[in-house]
Amino acid sequence: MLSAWLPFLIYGVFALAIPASMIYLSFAVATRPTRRTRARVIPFESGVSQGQMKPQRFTVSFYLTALLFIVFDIEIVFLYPLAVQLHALGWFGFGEFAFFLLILVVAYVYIWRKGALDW
Amino acid sequence: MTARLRDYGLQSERLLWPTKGPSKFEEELGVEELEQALGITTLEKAVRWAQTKSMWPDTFGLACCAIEMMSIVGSRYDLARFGMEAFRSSPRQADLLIVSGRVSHKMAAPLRQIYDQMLEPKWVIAMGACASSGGMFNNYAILQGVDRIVPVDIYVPFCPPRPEALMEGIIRLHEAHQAGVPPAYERRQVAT
Amino acid sequence: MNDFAQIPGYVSAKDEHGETTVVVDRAHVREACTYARDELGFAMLIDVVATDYLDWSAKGVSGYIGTATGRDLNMPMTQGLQASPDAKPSRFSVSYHLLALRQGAPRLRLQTWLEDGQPVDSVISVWPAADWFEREQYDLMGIRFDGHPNLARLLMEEDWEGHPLRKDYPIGGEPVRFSPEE
Amino acid sequence: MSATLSHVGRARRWPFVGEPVYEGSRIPPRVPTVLDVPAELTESDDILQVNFGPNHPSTHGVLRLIVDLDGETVVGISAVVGYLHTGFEKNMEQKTWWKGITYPERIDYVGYQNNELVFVLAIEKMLALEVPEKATWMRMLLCELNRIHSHLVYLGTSALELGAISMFWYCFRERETILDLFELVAGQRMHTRYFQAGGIAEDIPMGFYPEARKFVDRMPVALNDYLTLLDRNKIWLERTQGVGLLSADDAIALGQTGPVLRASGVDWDLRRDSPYLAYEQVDFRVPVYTGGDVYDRYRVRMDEMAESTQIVRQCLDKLERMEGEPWISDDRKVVLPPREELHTSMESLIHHFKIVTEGYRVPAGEVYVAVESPRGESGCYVVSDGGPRPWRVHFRAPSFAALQATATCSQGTLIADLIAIVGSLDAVMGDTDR
Repeated sequence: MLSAWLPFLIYGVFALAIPASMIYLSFAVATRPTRRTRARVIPFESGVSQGQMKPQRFTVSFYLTALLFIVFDIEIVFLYPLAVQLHALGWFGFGEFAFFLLILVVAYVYIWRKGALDW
Repeated sequence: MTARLRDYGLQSERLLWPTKGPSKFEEELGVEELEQALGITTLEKAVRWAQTKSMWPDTFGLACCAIEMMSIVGSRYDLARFGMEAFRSSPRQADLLIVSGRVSHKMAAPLRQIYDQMLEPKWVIAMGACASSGGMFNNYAILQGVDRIVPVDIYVPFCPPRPEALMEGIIRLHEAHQAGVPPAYERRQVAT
Repeated sequence: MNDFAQIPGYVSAKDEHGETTVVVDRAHVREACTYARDELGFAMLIDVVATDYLDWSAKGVSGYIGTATGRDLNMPMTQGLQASPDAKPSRFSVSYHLLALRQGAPRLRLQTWLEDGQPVDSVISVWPAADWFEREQYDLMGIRFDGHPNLARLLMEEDWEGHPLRKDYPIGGEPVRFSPEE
Repeated sequence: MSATLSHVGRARRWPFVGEPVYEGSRIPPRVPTVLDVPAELTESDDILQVNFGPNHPSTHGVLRLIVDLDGETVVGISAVVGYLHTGFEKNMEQKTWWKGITYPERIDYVGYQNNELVFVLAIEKMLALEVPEKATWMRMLLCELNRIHSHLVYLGTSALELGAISMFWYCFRERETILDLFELVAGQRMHTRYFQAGGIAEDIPMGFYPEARKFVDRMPVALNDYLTLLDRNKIWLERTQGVGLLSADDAIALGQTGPVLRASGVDWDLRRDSPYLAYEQVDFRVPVYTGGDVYDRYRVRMDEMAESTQIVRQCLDKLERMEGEPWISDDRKVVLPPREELHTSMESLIHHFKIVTEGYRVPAGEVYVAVESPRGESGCYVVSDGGPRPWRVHFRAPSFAALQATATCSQGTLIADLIAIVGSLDAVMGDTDR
């Protein structure tokens, strides 16, 4: 059982080690400022920032675009297992894949014609 | 035994001018202070090497020197050879502030705020006569030298400095940092 | 070229170095500019300049006897005799440089004379370009333009006192040290 | 977008104005340079105020735009300038005429030869000094090279902002050859201080003509490279066409001059309409487009670069036939006598002494001279009291007028288009703040 999972384990170790080392180094090697640290906290507004920006409401069109992105992006998750097992599934798998894409294209054309994409 | 800075690997003078004696800023520093700075671990040296080889400048173009600073990124002078072609626009990601041009009093506050927002270790190059000393504008509007508000590491003369002159300043800065010379704000115990 | 006498508030006109300068009374600046734009066809306001003539002819100036057509070569320079330039009507002069987009690019300079503190009508309604020109002259020279919707400092900082380009405003900067002693 | 390259012929329609870009005027009613947020938007507090501040990569230099954003569209804008105010005019009042010639170059530090030319022409106009022909032609050549140099810097940086990063390296390659020519002639790449009141400071060095010939042959090929890179690039066309509209009447009302005016359909170029130097003896065409948007300003500047190359070629032909002619006027009251003459003649020594210590004197009077700089009409208003120092010097900055059009051009545009508009107005901050 272990041998089946060994590559995954090695991959996981590396996936943990590299970010951890970066985080550690950025603390160990960093030189901390001692004085005048107020400037670090306030946002960078090309030099003329007065202080913390008051919380702003964002218009709904940002939210709409974000949702559309998610809808069309998550389908990749379904394509990974298909890609791995495509030789086993053969033409049946390809048919399923085509049908799945067809639905998405219909959805895409619908929102395109509805005008949700242009700002 | 007064060891020359040259013995610690500062080669720029030797390459360009073999017969030249120790440069001014070796005396200005004195050997004891450097001795103490150099007695450091190799990790520190490795970090210094890494910091030197990827010192990203901040696009702080003010006046005519900014046009010459732009031409350094061009293909003929090519700052990429020193790992510096990524001109960062936000001070959070910049290590080196090249003040290129004349600093007016209205621009002094933003300049100081940008310098404060840069993360350590940070360096300042006063490029051109106007940034170093107010240049030919000795009047009400211009700050007579940017070192009145930020500690400056390297002053580059001329108006505007040729790209080679600015690169000489940059090479000097790299060598000084590699040899262990601390940045200006530590050397002069000024507010960071 | 029609003469400029019909310009409302016309005071005098002079032709020097090939340029016509029409001096206009301070109170009629806006009518003069509207007339210049509509009747005389000066469609573009190129520039608004204020000049400070404080103690203009106080100290004599030894120099060429400048004639209207420029230097007179065979008239020797004044050997030490201080020739003081002709006196000016009052301290400040505001000149409006106008340009007509026509054949030969005719140009005109409408000039008004005013003392310190006297306002001038803003010509923003005639040419929108005057907005920043007038704000700059207010900021640097202290000329108040009535009717300007947003007359504030443009080039200097908001809390800057004094108007730098006036003759009584010191040049500022620092004395230059040529040797490290003092 | 109908393109007309109006010839220098006598038959001319004044001033040719194409079909208007939009009806009426889009200049903000209250203050021409400030776009106010419409009333109904101010209550709904999702207006985000953003500082395109002094240290921003896309504002060429230290311009600060306070932008009110509703989502991505720009609903309010007001420009704050003055971050590079250097007090040129105050400093020049303290300097003699001779020393003052080196200041104007630093005003518009991208089109520096034209600025220096405008101050020198003002001095010569007051002195009624005639300049030898060789100097006039050499000045024209250097100013045209400087126009190409300035348009290359415009093209490199504004294309860089819109994502065409490789344009920067292409344009700066040609720019380096121009700066080599300046260095060959005057010893320094920028701010050459090569013009003197009365002509040019030094004679033209030996190797200049072949080098300039090489550049003039190389430039059309380089221009072709830029066109193939940009002209059919869908992203570039999408980002620039129909963006930042400015109609002819608004451009004239806002005092626009130069490429911004010619892109809005007004056929006006000082080099042809009130010729100075020797522009009437040179054959060139003035590009006029009627689209009034960022794309047409780009096309005006591209055609101007081609025309300037032709002018440089004609200047070279003329100059090569003028070997050995005087390059500076011999009026000893203004121009320094040559060195060897000092050893022999007493008068030259006195003239030399007077000019060097006290500076030459300019007769009393006031003068306004205008020149077609790469950004538009760059003028110089000089008042002299007859003494060795100017009484008042004022420079009319084309970038100062160009920035007044930001409020008019950026109505209802997206924030990404704002970067293209500010780039297309090609405002140099030193010129704006003086």
